[in-house]
Amino acid sequence: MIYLKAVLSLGLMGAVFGLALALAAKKFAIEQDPRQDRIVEVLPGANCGGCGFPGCSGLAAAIVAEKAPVDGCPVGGPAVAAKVAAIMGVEVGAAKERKVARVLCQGSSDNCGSRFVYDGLSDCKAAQLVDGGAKACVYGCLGLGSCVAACSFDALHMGPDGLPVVDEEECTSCGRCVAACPRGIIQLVPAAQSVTVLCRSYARGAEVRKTCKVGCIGCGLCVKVCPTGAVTVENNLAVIDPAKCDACGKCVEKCPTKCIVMKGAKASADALAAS
Amino acid sequence: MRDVLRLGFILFAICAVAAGALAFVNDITEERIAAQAAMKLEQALESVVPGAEEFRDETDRVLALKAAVSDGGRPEFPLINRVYVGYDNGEMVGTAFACTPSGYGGPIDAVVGVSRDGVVTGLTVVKHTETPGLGANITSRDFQMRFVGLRAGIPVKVTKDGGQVEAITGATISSRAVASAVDQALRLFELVTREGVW
Amino acid sequence: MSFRSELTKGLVRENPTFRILLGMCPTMATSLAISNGIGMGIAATFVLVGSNVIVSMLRNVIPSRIRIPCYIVVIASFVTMVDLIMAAFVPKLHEVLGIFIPLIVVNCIILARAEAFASKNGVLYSLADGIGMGLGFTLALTGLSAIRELLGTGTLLAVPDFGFPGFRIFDRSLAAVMVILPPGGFITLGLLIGLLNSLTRRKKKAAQT
Amino acid sequence: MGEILVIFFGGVLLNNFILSRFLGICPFIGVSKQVETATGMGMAVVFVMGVASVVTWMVEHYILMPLGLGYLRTIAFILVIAALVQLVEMVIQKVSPVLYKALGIYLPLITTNCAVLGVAILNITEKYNLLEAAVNGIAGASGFTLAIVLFAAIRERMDLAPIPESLKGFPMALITAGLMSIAFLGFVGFRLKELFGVM
Amino acid sequence: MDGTGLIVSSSPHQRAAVSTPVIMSDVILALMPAALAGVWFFGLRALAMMVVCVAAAVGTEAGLEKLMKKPVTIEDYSAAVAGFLLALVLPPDLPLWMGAIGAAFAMAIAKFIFGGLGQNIFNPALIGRAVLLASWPVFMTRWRWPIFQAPWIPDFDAVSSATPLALWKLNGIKTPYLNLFLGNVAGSIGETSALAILVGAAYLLWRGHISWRIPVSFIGTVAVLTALFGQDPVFHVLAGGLLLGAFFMATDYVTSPVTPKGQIVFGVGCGVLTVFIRLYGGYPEGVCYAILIMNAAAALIDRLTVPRKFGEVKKVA
Amino acid sequence: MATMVAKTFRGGVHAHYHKEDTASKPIRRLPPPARVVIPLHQHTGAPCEPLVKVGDEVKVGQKIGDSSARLTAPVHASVSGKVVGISLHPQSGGRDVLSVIIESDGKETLDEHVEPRTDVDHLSADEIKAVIREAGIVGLGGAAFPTYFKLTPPPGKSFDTVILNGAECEPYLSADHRLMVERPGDIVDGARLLLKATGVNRAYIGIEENKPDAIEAISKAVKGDDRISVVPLKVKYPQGAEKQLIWAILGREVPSGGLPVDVGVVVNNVGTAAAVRDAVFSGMPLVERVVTVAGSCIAEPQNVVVKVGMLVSDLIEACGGYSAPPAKVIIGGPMMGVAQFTTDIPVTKGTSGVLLLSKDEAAPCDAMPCVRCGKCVEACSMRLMPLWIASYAEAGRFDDAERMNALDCIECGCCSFICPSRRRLVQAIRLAKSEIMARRRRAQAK
Repeated sequence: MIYLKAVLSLGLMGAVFGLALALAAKKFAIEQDPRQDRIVEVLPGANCGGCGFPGCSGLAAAIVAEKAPVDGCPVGGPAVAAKVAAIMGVEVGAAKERKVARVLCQGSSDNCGSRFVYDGLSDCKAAQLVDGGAKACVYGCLGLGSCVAACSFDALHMGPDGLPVVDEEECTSCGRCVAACPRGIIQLVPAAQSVTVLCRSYARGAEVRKTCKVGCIGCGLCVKVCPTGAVTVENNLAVIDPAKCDACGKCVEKCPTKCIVMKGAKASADALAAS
Repeated sequence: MRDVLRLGFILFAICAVAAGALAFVNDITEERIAAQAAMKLEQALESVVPGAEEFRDETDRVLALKAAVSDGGRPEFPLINRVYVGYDNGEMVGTAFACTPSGYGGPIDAVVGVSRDGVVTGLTVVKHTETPGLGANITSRDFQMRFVGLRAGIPVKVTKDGGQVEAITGATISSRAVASAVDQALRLFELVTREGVW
Repeated sequence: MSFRSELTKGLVRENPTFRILLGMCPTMATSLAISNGIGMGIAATFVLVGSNVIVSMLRNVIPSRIRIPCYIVVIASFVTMVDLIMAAFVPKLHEVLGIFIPLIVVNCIILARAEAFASKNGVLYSLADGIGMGLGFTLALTGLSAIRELLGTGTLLAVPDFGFPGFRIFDRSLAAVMVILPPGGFITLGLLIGLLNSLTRRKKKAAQT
Repeated sequence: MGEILVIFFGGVLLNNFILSRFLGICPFIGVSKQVETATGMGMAVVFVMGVASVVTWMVEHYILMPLGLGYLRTIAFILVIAALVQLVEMVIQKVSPVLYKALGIYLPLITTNCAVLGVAILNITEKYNLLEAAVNGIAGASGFTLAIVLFAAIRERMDLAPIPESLKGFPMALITAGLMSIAFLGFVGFRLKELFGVM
Repeated sequence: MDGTGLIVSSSPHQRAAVSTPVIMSDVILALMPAALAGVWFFGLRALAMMVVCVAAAVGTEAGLEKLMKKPVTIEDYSAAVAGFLLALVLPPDLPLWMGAIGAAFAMAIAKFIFGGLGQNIFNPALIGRAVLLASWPVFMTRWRWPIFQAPWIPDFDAVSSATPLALWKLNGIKTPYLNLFLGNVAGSIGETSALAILVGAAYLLWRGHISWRIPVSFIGTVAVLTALFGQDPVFHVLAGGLLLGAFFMATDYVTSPVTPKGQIVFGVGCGVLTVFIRLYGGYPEGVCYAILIMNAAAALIDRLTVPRKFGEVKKVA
Repeated sequence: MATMVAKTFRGGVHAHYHKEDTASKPIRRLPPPARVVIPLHQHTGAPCEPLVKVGDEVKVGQKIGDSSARLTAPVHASVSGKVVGISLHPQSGGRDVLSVIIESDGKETLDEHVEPRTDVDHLSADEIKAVIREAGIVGLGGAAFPTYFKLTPPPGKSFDTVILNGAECEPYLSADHRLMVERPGDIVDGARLLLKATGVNRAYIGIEENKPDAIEAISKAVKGDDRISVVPLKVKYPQGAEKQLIWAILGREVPSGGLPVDVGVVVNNVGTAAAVRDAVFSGMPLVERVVTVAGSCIAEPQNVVVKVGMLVSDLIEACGGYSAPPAKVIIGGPMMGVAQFTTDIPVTKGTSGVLLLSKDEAAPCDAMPCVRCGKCVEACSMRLMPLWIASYAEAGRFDDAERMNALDCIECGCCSFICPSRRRLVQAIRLAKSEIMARRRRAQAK
C-alpha cells in the first residue's frame, strides 16, 4: 500500500509535468537551426572577431543564414572549414592558402629617427593623431606596440629594436594587428611567400634617404634583376607579385638599402648553406 | 499528440520507478531511523531532567491549555515544539521542553529541563549548524551550565542585553538564541503551573 | 579514451572544483572541517556514480525535451537513498552533514556530468567518470577544508560530534574565525584556484621553453 | 505585515542567499558580466523562486504530508522546480528572444540553482504558511538579484583593471564576493523584529 | 636623430599643480591631529600600532609588486595612507601582529589583486578592520579608557571596557559631549577626538582634496535619522567613528562614486545604514560596515547617476 | 553695468592665466616679412585652388586662392611681391598643405579692389555677407570656420541673437583683450554689421571680469545703442567655448550634436567682428591678425599684428628671439593649442597665439593610475564622464566610449588639466572620437 501511494503520487506528478512540458514544447516551439549550435562547437571559440562577425556565435548564425562562407573563420583554417562544411552539407572549395601577418618596416630606432619627442599615450593610433606621429618617416612603424596589444594569440612581440616581431608559427591571420596599425604596416601575406619588400614608404628616394637607412628608394634595380618579372615599382615603392616570384633572391642581393628580404624556410636553408 | 503522451509516460515511468525504489529504501530504514531518533530523544530528556524514569509526551495537553489562556492569535511560545513530562514512580519530577530557536547558522534544536519547582535542571543542544569554534560552543558543558539553576519568573537574557547569562565570547547571537529558548521554557512552565495542570 | 584515463582525469586535469569550476555552493558551505569535507565528498561520489550509471543506461530512452527533469529525478532518488541509509546506519555522520545532503541534488557537478558525459557515453566509461569526478571533488573539498579548519579553528581533523577534538595546532583564541565564515569560504577558494592557475601557467611556460 | 517585512528583509539582507548562505553561486558568477543581463537573470530568478515556493508549499501540504510521504520531499520538489524552469525557459524563448539570448545557457542553470531548492526546503523547515513561503521565496531571490546586480556593476569596472593573469575571471569573482560578504557581515544580528515591531 | 628635439603632446599643455602623491601626503598630514590625539590618550602603544600598520601595508605592497615583477608604487603614498587609516580604527591594545595581518590582508586582497591603486572596490583600511573584527572579535572589542577616569559612569568597574556607543546601547549611559568632542573616551585609536578629526578635515576641505558632498550628506543623514528615531543627534554625530569615517573613509576617491549626484546618494546611504546598524544591528557601531556596503554599491550608483550631458534633449515623460 | 552679476556655466577649471606679460602692452605692428607662405587651406571646409602662377606679381589684398565649394574661404596675398613657388609646406599640426610662397617687394602696394566704401549704411544683409565671403573672413578664435557660412542660417532655422565672444579664457592669450581696449569702436561697428547681416536686433558682448579695461572700453563704445549690451563673465575656463558662452549669457542649451543656430544664436569672436568692420569699411580682406607671442622662452612677449603667411620662426625673430631654448612650441593657447615640432610653419588666419614653453613648463610627466577622484567629472564643461571615456578608449572599447558620449567632447582640456594622476584623458578621448568617426564612415561605405 505504502509503495502504491508513493509510486502513484510521484508517478502522476511526473506524468503531469511531462505532459505539460511536452505541450508547452509544442505551443512555444521556436524555429532555431540546430546546425548553429553544432557550428559554434566546432569553431575555435576565441571570439576574436577576425571573421568580421561579433564572436563565434555571430559567425555561426551568419553561416547558417548563408551570409558567410563555410570557411569564414580565418583562425580555424581548413580543418575547421571542413567540419563546418560537413555540418552545412556543402563542399569546401580549394583549401585557402595559409596567410601570416608580416611587419613591412625595418625602421628601427637605429635606422630611422624621430621628428620630435612624443609625450603621450602608448598607442599608435593615438600617437598618429599628434602631429602625425613622431617617426621621421611618415610611413614607418611608430613602435608603440598597439599591434602587440591587439594580438590575442601571443603571436606578436616587441623586438629589442622597437619593432614588432611576428611569430609566424603562432599567427592565425585573424587580422587584428592589421586593423590596429594606423599606418597599414602590418599586412597578411601568404605564409609561403619568402621574398618581401619590408617598406611602405611612397616618398621619393631623396626624402627616404634623408629619413631612413633601410627604406625603399624606388631605384628599380630589383625590377631590372628579376628574371621572372615579379617586381614592379609603383609610387616609388617596389612591389612583388608572389604568384610570379620564384624566390631566386637576386633582388634581395641587389637592393642598395636592403629593404627586400628573404624570410622563412628558404632564408634559413640559405643561411645554413652559407655557414 | 502521441508524442506528448509519450513524454508524459516516460516521465511517469521514471518517477514511478524512482518512487518505488525510494519507498523500498524508506521501508527498510524507517524503523531504524525512528528508533535512532527515539533513542536520541530519550538520552537528551534524561540528561536534562535527572531522576525521571519515564517521559510522557504531554504537548497536546499543554498546548490546549495554552490556547485556552492566549487570545488565539499567533502562538505565544513559537520556539517550543514538544513538552515531555518526566515521572518517577508515577510522580512528576520535571518537564523537558524541546525548543528550536534560530541561531546564527540556522535553527538550533535544544531541550530544556525544568524541575517541579521551576528551576532549570539541565540544557542540551541536540542539533545545530552554528559556526565551529564560536557558536558551536553552545554544545559545551561550560556554557550549558550557565543556565542551570535559573528560576522561573525572571526573564532569561544574556548580559549584553542586560541579563544574567554570560554569552560565549564572539557568539552573542547563538548564546542569545539559547537564552531565548530557556526563557520561553520557563515562561511556559510558569503559565502551566499557574493554571494548575500539574 | 580509456577506462583509466576517464578515471584519473577528474583528479587533477579536469578537477571539477578547480578546473571545471562546478559545485561551488556545497564546496564552500561544507568545507569547514576536514571531517565534513570527506563525508560530503563520499556522499557526493556515491550519488555521482549511481546517477552516471543510470543516466548512461537510459541515455537512448530519454527524449531530449524532458531530459533535465529525468536526470534530476534519477539524481534526487540517489540523494534520498543516501540520506535515508545514512540516517539509519551512520546517524552520527548523517547529523554532521545535516542539511547538506539534500542539497547534493543541486550540486552542479552531478547534473553537469550526467548532461555532459553520461548522456553521451557508455556505462563503463560513465562509471569511471563518476568515480574520478567524485574523487576529484572529495580531494578538492578535503584540501579546502584542511586550510579552513586549520586557520579558522586552529585544529586539524577534529570531529566534535564523535568526541574527537582533533589535533590542536595553535590556540583557539588566535584562530581567525573569519576563515570559516562565508567570506573566508569565498576568499580561500578564490585564492586557491588562482594559485593553481598560476602554477599551471608557470608549468606551461616552462614546458614551452 | 510586520512579519512579512521581517521575512523579506531577512532574506534580502541578513541571510542573503549568495553572500551568507552559499546558494546560487554558479549563476551568480556566470551571469554577472553586465548589469543588464544580471538584472534580467535576477528577474527570472525572482519569478521562478516565487512560483516555486508556492507550488512546492502546496505539494508538501496537499500531497506529501497527507500521504505521509515526507521522504519524497527532495525528489518531488526538484521535479516541480525542474519542470517549472523549463516551462519558463520555453515561454521566454518564445515571448522575448532578446531576453533569451541575453540569459542564454544560464536559464537552465536556474534549475540547478541551489537557491530554488534551498528556499523550497527552508519554507518547510521554517514552518512558513503559504503567504510567508511566497514572500520568503521572493525575498531570497531579491537578495540574489541585489547581490548579482551590485556584483555586475563592480565587474564592469574590474574589466578595465590590470588584475594578475591567473586570478582573472572566476577566482576574482569569488574574492570579490568574499569581500562583499564581509561588508554584509554588518547585518549579522540585526534585530529586524524589533525594527518592525514584531516581538 | 630627434629632429628639432621639441616635445609634442596632445593638448592641454598646462596642468593643475595638485598631483595624486601630493593629495595622499596631504591626507597623511590631515590625519596627524587625530593620530596625535590617539597617542596623547592611549600612549605610545598607539604609536607602535601606527608604525606597524604602515610598515606592514607598505611592505606588503612593495613585496607583492616585486614578486609579480611590477613597478613598485609605494612612492604614491597610497599604501601608507591605507595602513595609517587602519591603525586609527583599531583598538589601542590589539596585539600588534594582528594589526600587521589586517594591513597585509587589506593591501594584498583588497587592493593589490584588484590591480593596485585606483582599482580596489572596497576601502582597504576598512576591509582590514572588518576582517580583524570577524577573525578575532574578542581582541577587537576590548577597549581601554584613556588616561582619565570616566566620572559619568556610576559603576565604573562593571563597564570598564565599553565605547560610548556600547555604553549607551547596552547600559543607557550617555557620555558628556565635551569628552566626546575632545576624545577623552574609550574607542579606536584615531576616532575618539572629534576636535582633532575636524581640524584635519578642515585642512582637506580647504585644500580642495575632498568635496563637501559625502561628509555632509553622511553626517546630515545620521543626525536627521537619529533625531527622527527620538535619539540624541549630537551624541550620535560625535560618538564612535562617524566623523573619521565620513571625512576620511567614505571620501576615499577610489571606492566612492565619481558623479556629484552619486556622491550624495552614497553619503545618504552610508548614513542610513550607520543609523540602522547602530540602533538595531548586532554591533554598537555601524560606520565601518555602512561604508563597506556602500563601497559595494558605488559602481552601480555611478552607473545610475551619470550626469545629464550638456545639450541632452530633456525627455518629457 | 558694474553692479551686474557676472554670469558663467557649470563645470570648468581655474587655470593660472599667465596674461600679465602681454595684456598691458599695446599691440605692435610688425614690418612685412621678406617672404610669406600662404596656405590655400587655412579654414574649415574645402581647400582653395591657386589663382596665381609662379612668377606672378601680386599686391596686398589680391585674391590668390578660391574654391567653388559651398564651405570655403578665399585667401589673399598679405604682401606685395612675386610668387616664387606654389608647393606643399608644413602647417600647424604636422600636415603639409599646398601653399603660395611670395617674396615681398617691401612696397606694400594695395590691390585696386581695396578701397574704402562710402555706402556702408545702404548695404543689404546679403551684400554684407558677400563682402565677408570675398574678404575670406573666418572665425579668428581658432577654429577658423568661414564666417559668411555661419551667418546664413540653414533652411527652417533663424537667428534671434548675436553674441560676440570677448571672453578669451585661454591662458597666456591676450590678443582679443588688447583689441577690445585699443579698437572698441571698430568691434562695436563690426557687431552692428553682424546684426544687420543676420537681421537680428539683439547682441551681447561677453567679456571675462579679469579684463575691466576692456569691459569699460566696449561699454563706452556701445553707449547709445541699446541693441547691444556688454555681459561681464566669471573668470573660468572654458568660458569662451561657444556652447558654454551661450548658456552663461542666455541660459540656452545647445542640443547635443547641434549648433548654436539650433537655439537661434550666432557667436563670433571680437576679432572677427573687427575684421568684418575692416572688410566692409575699408575693403581690406583678412590678410593680417593680432597674435599673442608669449611664454617663458620668448625675449619680448607681446601682442603683434602679423601678416598671414609670416613664418613662425620669423615671428619669433621679430619678437627678440628666444630668451631660453624652448622645449615646446604651441600654436594657440596652452589648453587647446597644438604643439609643433618645427617653427617652419606660417601664421594663418586661425593663429591666435604662439607660445614658447620652457622644459619645466612642458616637462613630460608619467601618468599614474586613475584614482577615480571624480575631478574630471566635476570639471567637464559638457558634463561627461571623461575617466570612463578615456579608459574605454585606452582599452580599445570604442563602442563603450561612444555610449559614454565621447562625441560630445569639445576637447576643452579641463579633465586632463585637473587630473591629479596626470592622465592623458583628452588624447584618449580624441582617439575614441577619431575611431568612432572612422567606424561610422566605414559603416556608411558599406
